[in-house]
Amino acid sequence: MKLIKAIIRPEKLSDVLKALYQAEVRGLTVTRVQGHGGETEEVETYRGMSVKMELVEKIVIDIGVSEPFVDVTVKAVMNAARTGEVGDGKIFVLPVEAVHRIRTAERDSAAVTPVA
Amino acid sequence: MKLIKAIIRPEKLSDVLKALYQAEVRGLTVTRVQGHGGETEEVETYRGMSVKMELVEKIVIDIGVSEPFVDVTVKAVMNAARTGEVGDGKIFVLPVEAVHRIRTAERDSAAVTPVA
Amino acid sequence: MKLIKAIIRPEKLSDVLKALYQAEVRGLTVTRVQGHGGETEEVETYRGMSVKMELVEKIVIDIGVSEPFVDVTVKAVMNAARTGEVGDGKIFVLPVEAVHRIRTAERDSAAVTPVA
Amino acid sequence: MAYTTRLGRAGEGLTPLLSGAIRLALPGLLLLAAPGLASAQEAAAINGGDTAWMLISTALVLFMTAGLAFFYGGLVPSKNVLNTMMMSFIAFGFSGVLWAVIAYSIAFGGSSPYIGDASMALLNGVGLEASGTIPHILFMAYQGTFAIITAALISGAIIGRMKFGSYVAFISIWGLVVYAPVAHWVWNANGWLFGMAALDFAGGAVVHVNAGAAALAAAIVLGPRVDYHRRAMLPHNVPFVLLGAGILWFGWMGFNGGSALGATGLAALGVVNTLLAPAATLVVWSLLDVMFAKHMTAVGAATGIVVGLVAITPAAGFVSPMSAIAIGALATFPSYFILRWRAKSRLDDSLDVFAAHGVGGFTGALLTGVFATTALNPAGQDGLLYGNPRQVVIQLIAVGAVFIYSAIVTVVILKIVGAFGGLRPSADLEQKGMDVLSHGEEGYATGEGAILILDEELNGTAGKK
Amino acid sequence: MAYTTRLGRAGEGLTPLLSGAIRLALPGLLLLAAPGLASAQEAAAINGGDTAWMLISTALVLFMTAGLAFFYGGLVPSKNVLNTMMMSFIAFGFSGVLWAVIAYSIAFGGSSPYIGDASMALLNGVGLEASGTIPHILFMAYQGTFAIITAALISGAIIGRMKFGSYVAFISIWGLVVYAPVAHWVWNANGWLFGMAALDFAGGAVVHVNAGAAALAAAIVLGPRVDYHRRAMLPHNVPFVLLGAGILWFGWMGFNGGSALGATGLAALGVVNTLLAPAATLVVWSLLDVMFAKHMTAVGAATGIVVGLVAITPAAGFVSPMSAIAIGALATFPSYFILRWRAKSRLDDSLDVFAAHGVGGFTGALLTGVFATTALNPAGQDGLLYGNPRQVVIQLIAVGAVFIYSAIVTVVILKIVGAFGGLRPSADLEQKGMDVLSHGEEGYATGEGAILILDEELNGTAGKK
Amino acid sequence: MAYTTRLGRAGEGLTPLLSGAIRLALPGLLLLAAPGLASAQEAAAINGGDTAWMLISTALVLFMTAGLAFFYGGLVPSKNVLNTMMMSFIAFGFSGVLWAVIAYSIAFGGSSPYIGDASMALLNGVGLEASGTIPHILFMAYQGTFAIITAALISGAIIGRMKFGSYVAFISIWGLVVYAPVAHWVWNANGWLFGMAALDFAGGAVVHVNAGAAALAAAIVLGPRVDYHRRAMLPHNVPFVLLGAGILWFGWMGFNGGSALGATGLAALGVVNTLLAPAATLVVWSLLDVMFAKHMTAVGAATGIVVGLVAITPAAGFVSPMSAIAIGALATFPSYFILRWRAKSRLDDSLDVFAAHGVGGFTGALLTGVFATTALNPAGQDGLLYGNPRQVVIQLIAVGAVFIYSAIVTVVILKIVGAFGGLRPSADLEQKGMDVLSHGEEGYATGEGAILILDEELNGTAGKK
Ligand SMILES: Nc1ncnc2c1ncn2[C@@H]1O[C@H](COP(=O)(O)OP(=O)(O)O)[C@@H](O)[C@H]1O
Ligand SMILES: Nc1ncnc2c1ncn2[C@@H]1O[C@H](COP(=O)(O)OP(=O)(O)O)[C@@H](O)[C@H]1O
Ligand SMILES: Nc1ncnc2c1ncn2[C@@H]1O[C@H](COP(=O)(O)OP(=O)(O)O)[C@@H](O)[C@H]1O
Repeated sequence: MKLIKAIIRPEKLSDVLKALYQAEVRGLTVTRVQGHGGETEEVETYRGMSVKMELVEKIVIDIGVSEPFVDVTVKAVMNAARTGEVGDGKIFVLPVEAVHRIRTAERDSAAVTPVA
Repeated sequence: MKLIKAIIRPEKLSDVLKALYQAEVRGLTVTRVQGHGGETEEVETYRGMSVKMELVEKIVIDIGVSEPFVDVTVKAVMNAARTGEVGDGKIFVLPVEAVHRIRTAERDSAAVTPVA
Repeated sequence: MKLIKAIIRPEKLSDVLKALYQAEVRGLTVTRVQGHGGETEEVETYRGMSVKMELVEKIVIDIGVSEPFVDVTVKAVMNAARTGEVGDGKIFVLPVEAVHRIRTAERDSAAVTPVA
Repeated sequence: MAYTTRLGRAGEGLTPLLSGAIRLALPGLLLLAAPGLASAQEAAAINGGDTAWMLISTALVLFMTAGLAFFYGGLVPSKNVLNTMMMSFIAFGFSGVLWAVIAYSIAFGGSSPYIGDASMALLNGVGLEASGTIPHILFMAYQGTFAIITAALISGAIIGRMKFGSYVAFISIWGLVVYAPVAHWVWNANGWLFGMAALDFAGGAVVHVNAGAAALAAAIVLGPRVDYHRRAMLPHNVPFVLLGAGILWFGWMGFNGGSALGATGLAALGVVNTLLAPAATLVVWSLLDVMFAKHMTAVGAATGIVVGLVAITPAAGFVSPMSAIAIGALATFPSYFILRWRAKSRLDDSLDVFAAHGVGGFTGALLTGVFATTALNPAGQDGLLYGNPRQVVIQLIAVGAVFIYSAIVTVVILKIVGAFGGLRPSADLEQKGMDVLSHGEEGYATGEGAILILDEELNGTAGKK
Repeated sequence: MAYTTRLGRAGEGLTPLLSGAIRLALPGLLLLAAPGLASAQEAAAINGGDTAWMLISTALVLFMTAGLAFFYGGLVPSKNVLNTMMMSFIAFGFSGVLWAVIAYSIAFGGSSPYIGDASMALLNGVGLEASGTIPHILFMAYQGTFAIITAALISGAIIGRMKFGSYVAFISIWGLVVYAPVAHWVWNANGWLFGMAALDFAGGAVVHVNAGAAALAAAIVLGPRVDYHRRAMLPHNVPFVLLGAGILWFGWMGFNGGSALGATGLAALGVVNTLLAPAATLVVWSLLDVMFAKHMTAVGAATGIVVGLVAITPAAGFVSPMSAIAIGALATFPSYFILRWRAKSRLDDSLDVFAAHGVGGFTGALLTGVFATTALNPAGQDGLLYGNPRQVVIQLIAVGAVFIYSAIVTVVILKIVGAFGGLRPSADLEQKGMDVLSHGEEGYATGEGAILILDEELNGTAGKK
Repeated sequence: MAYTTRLGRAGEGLTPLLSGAIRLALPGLLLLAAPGLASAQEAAAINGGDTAWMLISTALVLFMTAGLAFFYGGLVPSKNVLNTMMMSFIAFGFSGVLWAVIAYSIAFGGSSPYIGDASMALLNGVGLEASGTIPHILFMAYQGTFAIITAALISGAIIGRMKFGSYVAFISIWGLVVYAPVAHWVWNANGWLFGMAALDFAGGAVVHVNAGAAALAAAIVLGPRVDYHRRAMLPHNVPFVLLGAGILWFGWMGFNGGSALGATGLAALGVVNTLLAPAATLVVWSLLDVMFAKHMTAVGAATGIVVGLVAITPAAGFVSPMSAIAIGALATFPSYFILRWRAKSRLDDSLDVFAAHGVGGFTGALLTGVFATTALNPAGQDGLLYGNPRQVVIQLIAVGAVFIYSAIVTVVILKIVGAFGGLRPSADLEQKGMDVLSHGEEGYATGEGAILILDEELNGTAGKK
């Protein structure tokens, strides 16, 4: 089992979700975050006080998958989330020791296979 | 050391927190997220435009524990968070290489043992 | 590759960011979370109803780094985030199997090296 | 009583003397059309200054219901914000239309002491002719804005746990069988409480005790929310609560000041008292908060302002400004402590409509019987402090009668509505929040993961649901 | 027509008879300065009650544009909230100043049937003298608040995708070459539509059909937003939408009631109808929502209220309260279904200005020709139901002419402005959101990772940008 | 000056001539009770139109303080939103009650040129009798709403870093020893600045320069917030800032228009100027923003509107509408650039009360001395442009005196209050945010991890704290 952690642009979320459904990935968790990387920073001005915004809105998608699914999932995200501009984001693949489905107490791959 | 990542229903948070305290788990971090899985999707309508909400409000609880605590913690969450309906969520157990307590620079199990 | 997950006080964010830049860490992702630990809990009262707030605002910083960077990064965060009061937070170091840069499809250490 | 004799003694200089106890009699009298009176009426022409003030007062009281939506909406969790606000906004529609169609006639028509008639149904005979010194339709509309907000006030007791359709049916019926008759009792020249010379300048009994009693009854009939006392219900947006309090205070100037039915010294008295009484309540409430909650709370400040406004409502045109300060200060205590007790009780009057409006209106009505003076308003009565202890008893009878009638009939209406459509949604739906489930909307949508769908799909999904 | 003869028959008792069709003629007439009229004017002294009502009405209509900013601002995603609200607020500045400088004179000056002149430019000759029964400058300011909100209304069609500088240029020009002439046609005694006795009490044609036509044209010229129909645009703050609706309803009392230009029975009629018509629309809209959206929606309630307000605007001073309820109810249908169709169409009139204001104003204007009666307003006209079918045709001509002129000239202005500054930002900037890019601000900044910078740095960074 | 002679020449037709410089003298005169005057007073009956306008004006100015709470509350981080808003709301209570108890008498009682007396303490002798053409209590209440907002204005300078109890003590004392005497100087017939014929129609000096000076002094005494210039303070809710600006503009119509104390041509002039001046400021401010901030900012628009409103306040009843546009435009520059400088300075006047109100009021007062004309207001004075350069000097003396007195006494009060309760909370508490710590609430609670507790527990926990 692996946990795939993809950091993407908010405006790309719908495309990535679509791509993941096509890749048969049915379960995932989305978190709104802010990122810092190579992007040029926005400058905002409030009543003569100027601030540089070092953090940019991003979205993290966490996907728990069994080994066979890792590559397809990564590819799906990679293609759907790419714009070619700095700021597209990263994908981290983390090892997982166990997964439990709370509803059924099923474990591991059983816990992440589609319900239907 | 392990990092337990539990995805649960928001309305179950208080029950889970209670269960964790009883299981002597004192430290944890909570994140508001949105999930997609097997749940049927809500439909909302705004001025004649209908949208399907593919993401449902969920809560992630991150708990760093030393090996002996893993099972009790997982069990505690599992029982407290279950409703039996699709959407109860998942628990991921991730390996951890090191934990540091910022305040004291203590490491690993020392870093997560209750303060009191 | 490692993923460093630092839980800190919100008011310490700017200091930690500064410290990280000095440590040449260019990429990171920030998440607003709520934590529970050893801190004394605030009591709030709304129309005669008193509630104990068991969760405190915290910030999680996720930083993907290649091995050589782990220690400097941990140290940088540790020093910048410390106040000495209960509630300073934790740093988790997680193993990472792969990192991909979405824009370029570069992998692993190449994926996290500064753009510039 | 006072009024007729007064008219007997020539209808002259009526406006400056108009009082809560008599003013609303005029349209009723119009219908009686006792020739002597009728002519006295024709004599009274429409006055520009009075009309200007009543035009804006009508707008102000209308605005109050929007303010109430924010006062209530800010106090609930975000999952219920739209449901809560809609409970106020929908009253604009149903209560507003029904008022013109029939309720106004039930309230101000007829000559029975207990209920009006259908003589002015569909605004029959309600035109531009003078009622007092303003056009009759304007009087009708001004009264309509009272009917709207009174219905909306009740919702605070049952927010987050009532089927919306049943709620709409409930307030629609309630406006006809509770609000209108009670208004008739107190404000129509033939009303039995009016006949007793009960003083209710702007609706302490008709609006606040009435809504408070209905709220108490509704909270009991519906029972507490599923997670009551298991999970804290926190205000999701306290600035909205303060916005609501601000709009309410602003609008209340038209509520109390406009009840003079003209731009008179009496209106000035009403406005001044409506400024000072809540100010005094705010001071005392804040100090009590420091003692009992260890802080001056913002929710407490907003609540205190509303309690002060409620308390001065029946008194506004009968007492002196310094008495208003006294009333505002004294009225703080019962509401403050009953509200604290309620929070720990089994009674889920979720937004404390009973403690704020029922108790506040009750206290205000009694204190009106204590501080009222004919020196300021000859058409009113003297109170206890001015040598007329009997007035306190009269006030007690008035609020007591309104309270009992409102509570009982509210229970009956809810039972009947419940028998048809049911009152509460299923427990799990209630926990998920009413906005998505009974309005199909979120208060604060982010749009993440929202997929546009075509109608055919929609029906498909909806079926699945 | 009616009016002049009336004046011929002595200028007495003018106010109570003032009607939408004639009222705005006064300043125009002042300038004609036909001796007979002039003296009639001097005769008419300033009236305190009328002035009081027009003072507050001016403030109320001013407040409406702030309400509109919330009505619109709540309906857009948070990334565009400031841009959307600024499109209303900036109109206060540019449209407001231009009104005093020249637009008022274009609208109410001169004797041509098609356009005013520069005789009152820079408020030349606009002073404290009476215009009807109120000071002339007050009349000017009251009309100015209409010009401001009409310009702001258009923005709903193009929010989130127009360069702000071009928008400011557009509404500034639009106010001079579209709004002012159209107001002249309808409200100046010499205007050609006025001469036809077209009825438009408070601006159904001048304000709403006019803005609706401009909105439709602007939506087409700019084209849909980049992700239209690919990504759902959800309201980020529905309570703001309700706040906007509440403020608009409140302010509309001055918009319709103030159009009587005095604290008269006519003003009362306007206020009462402005209370009842939207109430009826709200009821019908909610029921349609239950049928078609399966729920009574909060956004729907707010929209219904606005549609009802728009529909009663041209009729407010000409129809009875029960007719107002009928108009409010009937006007629901075309707007409701056109709005539903629009959501699925290629037309990105983002906030449905056309469906709400264009269609609502059109329906209201026609129904005015159906329900109008001289029994309530002798200076008005009888409508179809009162034996004058011709009035419907007149109404149709009036709204048709306004619609066509406004749409065509709007296209021309946008083409010209576009030729200079361009109309749309680049697609990727549009997707990121207009607030940061065209205002350098966020609506709800958290301050995380915000670093203060000194000016030199700023210029550096800005260069990089 | 002008006025007394005028009364000498028969008290008739007073209202239309009432001016900022003389109007507030009336109650004062009442007390002098010089028989001639007294009778002149009795003669002046209460006027319905005037009373209607003053009733609503009182409500409008009351509403402004709620608007201010949003204008300020939106500009601060969410951790301080309630503390900031409460600093305005609490003024309703303490400043409001104290006004009736004694401050009104200090401001408008007595015959000394420097301070009033206790003759009207507890509203002794303040009843329904006419003051000018409105009831005396209404005049008292109207003035009270000014006292409330002036106190609340100061809070913008020290938000997020002052102990709430000390703040309450401060504004309570300040209202008695600073606001009331200054009002006496300028608006009481015996006031020394009044005697100099200094022009201050609606409070440029009494309200804005006064609050601006106190704000500057308070910001210096308290010192900057702990992380000033280390961490950016961003507005957490800019729509709230725009809401506040909208409510303020709306209410300001009563603030400036109501200062005519009647529904007169003078009131119309006040309202028209209050519409046009801020419009002009908004235009110029936006253009400066484009030049210096590269964008038209929403916070800038809101700020510009307020600055324009402040600048026209002293002039509203003395200058022509075109002069108002000039004043609005000219007043933009000093405030804009001082505000920009302030942001980079060591002065943590957090919400720029000094730049907006102090400087804006100062500029407006001087320009009043330039543009004032007796052609529009015979009871006023001619300004520089009308051949009376002396008036500029008088204006300078007036604002200078007010500024110095207010600043010095503010420092003294703060030192005394500080000696008792201390002024600032501990640094770490300040950083955590004032809402939880000094009000025990959050502005936007989510309820996650909130555990209900019984009282015994509470005391336990509180003990631990
Ligand atoms: N080392 C890292 N650890 C965690 N998150 C990162 C890291 N580097 C980048 N990110 C996330 O990826 C986002 C995009 O990275 P950035 O370097 O700006 O663009 P790109 O990935 O195209 O080079 C950042 O905003 C941040 O959220
Ligand atoms: N493979 C996965 N990876 C990450 N999160 C998941 C995954 N599958 C489900 N989740 C999370 O768990 C929640 C519940 O899952 P769901 O499949 O709907 O119900 P159940 O777990 O009862 O089958 C989802 O909303 C999502 O947040
Ligand atoms: N075992 C844990 N797992 C995950 N997060 C933790 C854990 N323990 C503490 N935290 C996080 O660290 C924060 C500070 O921890 P706390 O014990 O209060 O202070 P300290 O780390 O100084 O002892 C908590 O608010 C929580 O967010």
